Amino acid sequence: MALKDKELIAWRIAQELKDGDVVNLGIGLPTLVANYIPEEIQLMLQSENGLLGMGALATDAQVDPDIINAGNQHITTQKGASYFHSADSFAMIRGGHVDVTVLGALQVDELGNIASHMVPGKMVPGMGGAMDLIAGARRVIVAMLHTAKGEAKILKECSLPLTGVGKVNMIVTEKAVMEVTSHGLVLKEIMPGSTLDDIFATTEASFFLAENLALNDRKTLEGGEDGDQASNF
Amino acid sequence: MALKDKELIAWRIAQELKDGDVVNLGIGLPTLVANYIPEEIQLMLQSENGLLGMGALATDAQVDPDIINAGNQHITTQKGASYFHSADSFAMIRGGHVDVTVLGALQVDELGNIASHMVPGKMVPGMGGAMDLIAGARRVIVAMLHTAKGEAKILKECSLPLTGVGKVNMIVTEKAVMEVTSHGLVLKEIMPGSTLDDIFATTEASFFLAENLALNDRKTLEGGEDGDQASNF
Amino acid sequence: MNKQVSAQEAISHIQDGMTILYGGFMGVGTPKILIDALIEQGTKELTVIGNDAATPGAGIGRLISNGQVKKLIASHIGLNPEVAQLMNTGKLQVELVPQGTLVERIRCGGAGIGGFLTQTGLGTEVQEHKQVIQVGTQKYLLELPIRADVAIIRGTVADTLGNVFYRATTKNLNPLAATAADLVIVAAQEIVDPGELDPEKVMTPCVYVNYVVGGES
Amino acid sequence: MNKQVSAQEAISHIQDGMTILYGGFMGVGTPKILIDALIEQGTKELTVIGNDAATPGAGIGRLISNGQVKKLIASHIGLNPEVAQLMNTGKLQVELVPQGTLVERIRCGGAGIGGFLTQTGLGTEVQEHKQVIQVGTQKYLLELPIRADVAIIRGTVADTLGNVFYRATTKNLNPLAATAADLVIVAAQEIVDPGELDPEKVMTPCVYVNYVVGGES
Repeated sequence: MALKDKELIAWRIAQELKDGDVVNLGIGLPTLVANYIPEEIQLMLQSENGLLGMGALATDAQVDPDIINAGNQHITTQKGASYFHSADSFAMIRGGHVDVTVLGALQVDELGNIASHMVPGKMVPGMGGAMDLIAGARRVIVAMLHTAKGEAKILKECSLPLTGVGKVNMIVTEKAVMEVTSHGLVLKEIMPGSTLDDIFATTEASFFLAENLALNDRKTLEGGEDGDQASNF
Repeated sequence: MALKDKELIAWRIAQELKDGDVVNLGIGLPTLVANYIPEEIQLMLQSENGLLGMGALATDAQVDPDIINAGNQHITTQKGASYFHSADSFAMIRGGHVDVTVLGALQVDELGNIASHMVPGKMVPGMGGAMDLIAGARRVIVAMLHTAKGEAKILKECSLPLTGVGKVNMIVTEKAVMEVTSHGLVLKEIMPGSTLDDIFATTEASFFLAENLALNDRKTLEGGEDGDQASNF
Repeated sequence: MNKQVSAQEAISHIQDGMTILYGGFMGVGTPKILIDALIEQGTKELTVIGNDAATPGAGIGRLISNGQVKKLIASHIGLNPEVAQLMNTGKLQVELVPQGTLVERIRCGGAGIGGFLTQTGLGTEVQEHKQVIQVGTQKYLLELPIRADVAIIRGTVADTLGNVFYRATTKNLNPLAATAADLVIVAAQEIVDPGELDPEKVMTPCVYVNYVVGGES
Repeated sequence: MNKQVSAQEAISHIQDGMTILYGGFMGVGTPKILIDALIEQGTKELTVIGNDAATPGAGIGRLISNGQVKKLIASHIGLNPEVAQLMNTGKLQVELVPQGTLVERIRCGGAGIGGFLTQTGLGTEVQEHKQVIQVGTQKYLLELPIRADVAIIRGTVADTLGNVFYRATTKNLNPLAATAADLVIVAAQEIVDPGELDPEKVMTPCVYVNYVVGGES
């Protein structure tokens, strides 16, 4: 069930990507987005350790010890890939040359703030490249489960230390697709299997309903097609 | 006679260079230094347009249109040369990785200030890389004729717009070798053919005499050897 | 994602009054066929930003000679007497910037860096109108990023995706300028299919490039 | 100018209490034989600066496991639970820095740049104790350069002069760290004579390197 939810989130985010986009996928759930990229679009995956044009995970026979992604996985490369050092990699990221970054989060709030890098006293893994990606990518999409152990993660105000201030553009969970606007959060879509009541009950933040609020049909996913509703965005 | 003076200056400066040094030679007179580098030392010449390991000027048969130095001359490269873009080139310069830069000057003064890039209203060629070289090289040696049309160039205070503030370490002219110290200018050597009276008469700046003031013998140059006196420094 | 177009088509996006970053050092590494196309198109009132003014018959010097440039930002104009003359007669604005500062400002423009601290130019006329920032006991000038509407770039080999390799001393400003403009046009001596350019030799990853033009000499 | 020495000789210059920059990303590109030599030598109280803490059995993780490190400055320690434990029990100081800011600070250290302005970390805990500089309407953090006593670098091919090529994703911090230390030691998989390494592939020009060590795996 949890896996199904994550796949749904990954699939929905993949529909946001456009032909020619340069995309950086965070570790964990965001990585799954790569599995659902529509066949008709070509994009370049950037890995902050110094690679543009990341391919699929390497099979045992394909493993090259000198080639990993930022998640420490051995990977292959696309035709047209290039390598660069870390300063050039973050020049690309900070300079706005990455079109979309997809990141996990612990909390997101009404102002587009995101907390993703630590729980003081419990989990302090370090921010890695997340702060730079959030500050520099043209579009920041958060991929996360709607709640954690029953607790809301979409809040009025993040309580954990912030990883980025006012930079989140879109939040995709297994229940909802929300956009962050200058007026606040806007619920754009109700994900298949969820309801408006369910979203109200599990979201601490206030949010508006989009005029053309869409109800995603799980069949769209199962059919592997990009439904009308999803393509409104 | 003028050429002879310049060769003398170039020869004297070449004696300052040490095995393993990375050296940037400015356009014009400083370029001549390359002709007098003692055979027993190996150094790397840096060219700010993106080359470490510059060799001799290219013969007609050797010309490669993609390889020039900062003076727009076609050149050859040494074994072990490398190419890089301008930001990496000036990172090398500004970061203190160039041991010695030899630059021409219009004026130099008692505080180690240098004016080398413009005569307002008359000659405004631009500073090129001179300001960065002066700010960043570990040692700045000025190579210039002692006077210009009879006017002193070693002054109490530069009157032309400054190219660098307090950064000159040594001044070599056809008459004198001076060092810039925290106490002021120190005359270290009288160049062959010159006299202390001559230097006093043609220098506006005050200067001290070094305790071991040396008189360079022109024979040292003609014999092609590094004389005892010159090697005191 | 095939970015190959003709020089004319690429240059057609450049309009009067735009700001152009150009690669090259004394014309070596400046894209000749893009200058040709700009001269043919006759675009005017341009602000051009690059290392130097080359010579009257080379590189950006040709565009200046043809009266298409309103303003030049560069580190050196000493080998182009025509530029000095145009400047002295008020026909060309010239802004001179130390070379290392110029290239680093362009790098900042491409790298999303808001400025950098340098001691180059401290205590000289370069300091005028600039913030002086103190860190510990040291003073520095705050230098700000440079970006442009367009960058015109000369590559030795490019693939059709826009990855570029620059041979020998033709690198100079090219890979930096390619990061710092809204529209980036590369003229290449040789164009190859994706996968044919050694990834280890790519100095400009394709993400930076909008158009690739073949036939550069 | 032959810079080739043994790992032991090169590492003998590293003393207790020194600061070391290390190349590598999750251990990929960290010089194994130099870590071996440091463990053998037993140098203590080190401050190490690099991208991440790798894992307990890899890269810098081995030096930390061996109790030789007093302080770690990195962007990520999440895949090395031992580091979290040492940190929580007060046995290891850890300073976390955003990855892009860390690498740019190291670049500044090597490039003679006094600091740079970034929006990364603005409004977060990263902002603490830092100057906020306003340019126009935008606010930025002023981030300062990082330098170290020593850099330990892993190259794929080096020549005896100290020119280095780094293959694929082993580049990461290596060419940057190589510019920002007083003593730079490169462990290479292959050592060649000057002239045998393609000048177009050199990412670390020899001026930066003090010692070259062969036999890296």
